[in-house]
Amino acid sequence: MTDLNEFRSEVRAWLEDNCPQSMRAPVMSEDDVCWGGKNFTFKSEDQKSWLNKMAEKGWTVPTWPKEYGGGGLTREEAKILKTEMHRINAREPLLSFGIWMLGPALLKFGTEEQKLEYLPPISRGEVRWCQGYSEPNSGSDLASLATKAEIDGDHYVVNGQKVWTSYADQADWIFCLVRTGPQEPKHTGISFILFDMTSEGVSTKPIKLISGKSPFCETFFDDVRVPRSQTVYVENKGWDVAKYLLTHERTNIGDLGNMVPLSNIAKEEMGLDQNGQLNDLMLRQDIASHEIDGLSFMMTMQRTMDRAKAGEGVGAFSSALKYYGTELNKDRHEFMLKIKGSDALEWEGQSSMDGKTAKDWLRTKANSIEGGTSEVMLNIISKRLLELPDE
Amino acid sequence: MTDLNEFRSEVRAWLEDNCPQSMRAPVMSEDDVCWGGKNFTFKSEDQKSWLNKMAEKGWTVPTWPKEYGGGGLTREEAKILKTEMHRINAREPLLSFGIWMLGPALLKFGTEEQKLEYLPPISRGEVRWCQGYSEPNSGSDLASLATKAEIDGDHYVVNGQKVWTSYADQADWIFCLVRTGPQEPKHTGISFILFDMTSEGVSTKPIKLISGKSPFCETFFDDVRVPRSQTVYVENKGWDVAKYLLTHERTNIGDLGNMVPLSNIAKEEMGLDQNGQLNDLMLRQDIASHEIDGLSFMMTMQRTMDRAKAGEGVGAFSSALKYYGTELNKDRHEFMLKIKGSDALEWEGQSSMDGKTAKDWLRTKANSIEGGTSEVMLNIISKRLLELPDE
Amino acid sequence: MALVYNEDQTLLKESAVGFFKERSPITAFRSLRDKRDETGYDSDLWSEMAEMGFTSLLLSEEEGGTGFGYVGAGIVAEAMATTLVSSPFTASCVLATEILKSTGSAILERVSSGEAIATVALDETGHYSPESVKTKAIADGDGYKLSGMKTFVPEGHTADHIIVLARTDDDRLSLYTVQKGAANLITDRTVMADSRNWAKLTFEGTPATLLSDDGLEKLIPAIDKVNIVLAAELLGLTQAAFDMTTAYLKERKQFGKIIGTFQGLQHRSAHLFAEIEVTRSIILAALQAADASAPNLSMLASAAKAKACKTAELATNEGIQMHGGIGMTDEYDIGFFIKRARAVSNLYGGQNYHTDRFATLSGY
Amino acid sequence: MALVYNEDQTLLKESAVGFFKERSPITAFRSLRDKRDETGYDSDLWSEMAEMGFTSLLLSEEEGGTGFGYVGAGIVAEAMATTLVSSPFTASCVLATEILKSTGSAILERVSSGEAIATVALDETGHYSPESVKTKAIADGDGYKLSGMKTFVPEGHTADHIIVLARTDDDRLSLYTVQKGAANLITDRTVMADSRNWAKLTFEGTPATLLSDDGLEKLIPAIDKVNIVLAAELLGLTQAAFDMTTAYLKERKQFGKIIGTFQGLQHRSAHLFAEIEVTRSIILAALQAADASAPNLSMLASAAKAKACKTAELATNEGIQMHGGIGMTDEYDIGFFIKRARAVSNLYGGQNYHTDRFATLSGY
Repeated sequence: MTDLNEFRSEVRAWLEDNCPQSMRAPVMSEDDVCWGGKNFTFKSEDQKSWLNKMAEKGWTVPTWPKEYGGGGLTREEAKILKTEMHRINAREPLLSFGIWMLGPALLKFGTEEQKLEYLPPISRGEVRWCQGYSEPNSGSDLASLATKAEIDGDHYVVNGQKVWTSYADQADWIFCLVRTGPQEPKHTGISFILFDMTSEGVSTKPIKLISGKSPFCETFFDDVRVPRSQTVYVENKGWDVAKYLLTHERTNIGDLGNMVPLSNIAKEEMGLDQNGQLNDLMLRQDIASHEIDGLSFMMTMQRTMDRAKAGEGVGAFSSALKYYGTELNKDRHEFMLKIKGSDALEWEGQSSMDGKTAKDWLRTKANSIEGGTSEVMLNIISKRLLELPDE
Repeated sequence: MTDLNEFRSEVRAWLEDNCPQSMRAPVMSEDDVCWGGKNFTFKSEDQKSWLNKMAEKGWTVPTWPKEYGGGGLTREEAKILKTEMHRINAREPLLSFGIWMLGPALLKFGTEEQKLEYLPPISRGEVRWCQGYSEPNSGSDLASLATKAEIDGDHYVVNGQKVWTSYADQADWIFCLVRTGPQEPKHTGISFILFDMTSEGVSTKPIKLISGKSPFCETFFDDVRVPRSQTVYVENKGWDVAKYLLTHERTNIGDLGNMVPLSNIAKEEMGLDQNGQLNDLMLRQDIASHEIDGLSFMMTMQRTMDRAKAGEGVGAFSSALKYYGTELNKDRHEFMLKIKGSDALEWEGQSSMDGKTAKDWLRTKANSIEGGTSEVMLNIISKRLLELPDE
Repeated sequence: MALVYNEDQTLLKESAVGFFKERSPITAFRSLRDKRDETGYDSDLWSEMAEMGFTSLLLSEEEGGTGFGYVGAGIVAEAMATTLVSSPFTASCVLATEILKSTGSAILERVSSGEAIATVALDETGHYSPESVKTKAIADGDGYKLSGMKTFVPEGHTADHIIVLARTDDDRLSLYTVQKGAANLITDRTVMADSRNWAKLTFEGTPATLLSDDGLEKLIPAIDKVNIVLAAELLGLTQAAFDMTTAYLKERKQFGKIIGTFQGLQHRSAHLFAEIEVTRSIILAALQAADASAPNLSMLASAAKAKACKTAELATNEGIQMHGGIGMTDEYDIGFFIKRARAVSNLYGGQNYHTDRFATLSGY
Repeated sequence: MALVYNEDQTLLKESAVGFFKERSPITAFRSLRDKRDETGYDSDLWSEMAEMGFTSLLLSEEEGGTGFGYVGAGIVAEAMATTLVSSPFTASCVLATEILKSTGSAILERVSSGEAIATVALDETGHYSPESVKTKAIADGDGYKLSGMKTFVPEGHTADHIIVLARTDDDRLSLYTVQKGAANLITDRTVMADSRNWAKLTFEGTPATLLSDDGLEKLIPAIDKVNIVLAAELLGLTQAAFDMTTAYLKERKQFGKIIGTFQGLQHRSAHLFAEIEVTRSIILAALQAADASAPNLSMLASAAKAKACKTAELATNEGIQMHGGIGMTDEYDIGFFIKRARAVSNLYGGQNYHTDRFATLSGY
């Protein structure tokens, strides 16, 4: 405990010295986020130096081993770092699919060479990764994917199409599920491979969303040559890696993070009546009910982490978290619309920050689709946790 | 129009002369209902004379033809009779499964002899009928019924068991679905037969419900001999009759009737605050939302009748009415519980009329089970109205 | 009155549905949006609508209209919504027309012929609340001068005549008319999520004419009636989103099966079907009540609008979710429906506002 | 504190669950009901519960208790609910104990040893509202005389000591104790839907002793804490009803299939599972807050109770519906759960009461 207290003091002092003032403010728009990679333009010098200083300590990926660019911190230490960063509103120095997804996969399934080659550039924000999973005809039914990687000596030749590839047009490398084996049974015959997005035959096309934004692409592979050594884990066993990552992702997506309470926004926008109650009593009840659900969900995230610490596996329970958390978040944004009324629907112009409320609201509609739809989550709960029979 | 106005005056005058004062008050408990039949004991002389007077006019079944004991009224006339009865709070003189179910089936499918034999005693409340549909292993899946009627010359020999037979222990006769043909395909091979509950081999056993009441029985048939002439419609085609009746029943069950608005009860029980709003603002919102749904549903019943009058078939739409109406009614009783608080949970004693609120509430839980569960209704809507594909 | 369309109404429905499907399919709206059309509607289409008699539904034949009344207006609004037609119909030919009729204004004729467009400027914040209006009207010679700010004004930047709710010196609410391009009138077209036409209007001593000084007495019945037409518009959006989604369920395959075979989606669709049908009934009842100026009109209007908002929210949310990823793309039409539904819901009070009002009007 | 049970708590849970399953399965409750048992609980079982240390969970080991605190009380309440155990546990060993502790009453020892039973008489109408209490306390020599009426008093007809909230001459709220069988005390056992023990008490100048005169200051924190234990009881009912229903889904056949294969039921079950798990979390957090007398205890208590009521309502309604006809029969146990869940929900404020209170405590 004393060690941890000491650690806390060190962290606090280091942050005080090294976190630029401009990085001690909530992220206001997507532009404020640092994604790293060769195509990334830093928004400010502070953003750049903050990344570099944190990367030097290994604190962009605090729990990764030091030899792979991590901080080598224990869970407890990492939690302290997180708390201390929250305390001063410090921004995350770097977000990336490399950190959330590829990293954990490589740490569990990669060879020593792969770890040494790919992880440090992720931790330093030098290489940005994207994820090649979904295809036009395999959304929820991921395992039906059809992108082919045919063996040609010590290379694959990849042909096919992915969709919903987040920021594929910005990414340097891709981790990708491809079919190297037979179509049936669907789950075998899939491999998890890595390759450079600048390889010959790779092209991307942004997808415009209902929010007006284009965070996703369609990605096309036309005879792309990939060394077979860039396979993670065993050829034709990529589904094991993907499954592990999906579970991992669901636990993350469920996290609502540190959000401003809805009731605070409502109070600010609508004011209180003479009884000190929100000026729309119907909304008051709905918001209170929602906030109770939100608090219950936060406690569930906490409980899940505490159970994990106590050695209990999370497993399919992550599907319940993903389901509940994303549905809650959609509700939250419906309430935001009701709180702000017609102002919420502005799409352009300064007063609405170019339609932030409306666009954020529309964005949340994908929460319960991406990373496994709510329906798929309910199927998983039903089969794996409740053990209800298949037909 | 003038004829209808004249008819209205006649009805009003006749009711004024013939409806006993004690029959001009809302039904307070199940005991106040007249079910007729050989086992029925009239609660009062007024109840008896009211039945007899109405039966004499044929107004227990106003739209049935006069030769079968009906009033021979047109739809418009029947509506006027109903309105005029409502106006003075006149009770229904007679309720029965004979009126709701067997009657319509015989009118559509019966032979002239069957109509003349069975309908008049129903209209006069002399014979009480019960319905033998469900079996222990065929609840929602009615067509899987197993009660056998084997042919022995011009008789059937019936063996098997029914459940959820309403008031079987009070009924004189039963209309019953039995298997006279092959088990597969399930829907053929079923016949709709009529027989006397005093026949040798018939026995009943009441089922005690969670509300403490026993309106239903298990009914057992042990070598019961039934003349084959007591088959309605064609042997092995009883499913057509049953289907027709189920649709008919669903339209009826959906009817919420003339109920006291929930908000009136809430006002009376909870009072209004200084703003003239219900003393529980959360309940106020929920009740308002519920009453809007209720009003919308009432208008839908009205629209359905008007469509039927305009010659549009109701068909599978009755499943939507049954679904929505029963779910609404369950909600209504959950609100009743919330309005009355712990008082609502009393089970015995005068102040609660022996637990009327609680028992009525529990009774409603069966609304969405009997006559086709809500799930079966949703299946029907999905297949027949939306034409969503089967697997 | 029977809750079904009579023969004339059935014919109107058929002709409206056919007309808009032919003349203004969803692609027409998409194109208006993509070219960022300044007026936000197709004036040729508007002329044709006038020829069809859609601009004078609320006027009797003696008054030179087509005499279809509110049931007719509901039929047209619902049909327009189905293909996302963008036009000044509701603003000009329902709400403004009702007010101009009740005040006996001379503008009425040109508005009902479709030659001129009128609108009403009410809201000053994101929430409908006519009682809280702060815009000031000060007498100035024969006329008045207005100062204040209005937001969420439909067709506010294209309307020829703007009916403005403002407060007099002695704190009474009155209605005034302002002409397009009047002095000291600042018009900001607002681009909103639904890509239709809304404007913020700023009055800085704008000349205006008094239309009616009896406070909200003319306004509230007119708002009740337009809210029922908006409910019909929501119903059109709802039904179209539902039909589009049901069609998708019959076509999309996942896990080797048509997704419409999954009972989870079937039951949600069937529930939604039932909600849509009960919503349709209360709206028809309310439209008939509007034509009859029934005593319980306000209650029915609030019930219809509240129910229509709720069902539209459910239907459009389910629409996106059941479409999965493709529903999130701009290329696909379902997104237009969720956006327009929220805008229409917000106009003149949404679900909460009208549920609360329903309770108040019911005495609790 | 970590939101998991520590080793001692895990052991307590195992022993409680095992004990009640063995000693008091659902058949025991059914038999108490069927013979219309006058006390409504099994006094042998109660003695054994005392031996197990369940009656003194809230007392530290120094105070002669087992020191398991509120987390322990929640564990026992949840376990009892699973098999519908009927006992004075919550009334006597949670709420009354908390009040007796905070007032330093001498009765405490006999209550925590299970020898005496205490309860609290609060409600006077069907709705919890301590501020509105009308029962009068008039000084009378050394003591007081009470007059008024209390309803929905748990174990009110069997308790040895009744703690009564009443109003003094000068309109302050105070707590008094009344002994069983006191003069001018009329006790009516009320048979309620859940077949447990409730009573109406009428005081017609009943002698009483002052317990605490600081109004609601002692009472409200105690009510907050008991509400969290009631939430745990609701969770036990919810989980048991859910487990029973899930088991039924795996066994019942219709249309030639196990009904648990129908996706419509699967999705509803899965949703309910998620609701139950988040309910479990807020309750555990609130129980820990009760042990810590955390500053946000009231807010957490209201959140936990509101959420537990809502989830229990959903779970018991789904339980009946998914059982179909058989769920409606008295012979089947699922009906007991829906009845008891509503009674527990009503005690000391249900979902609406606590959602409202949560909002108020959160400053909106």
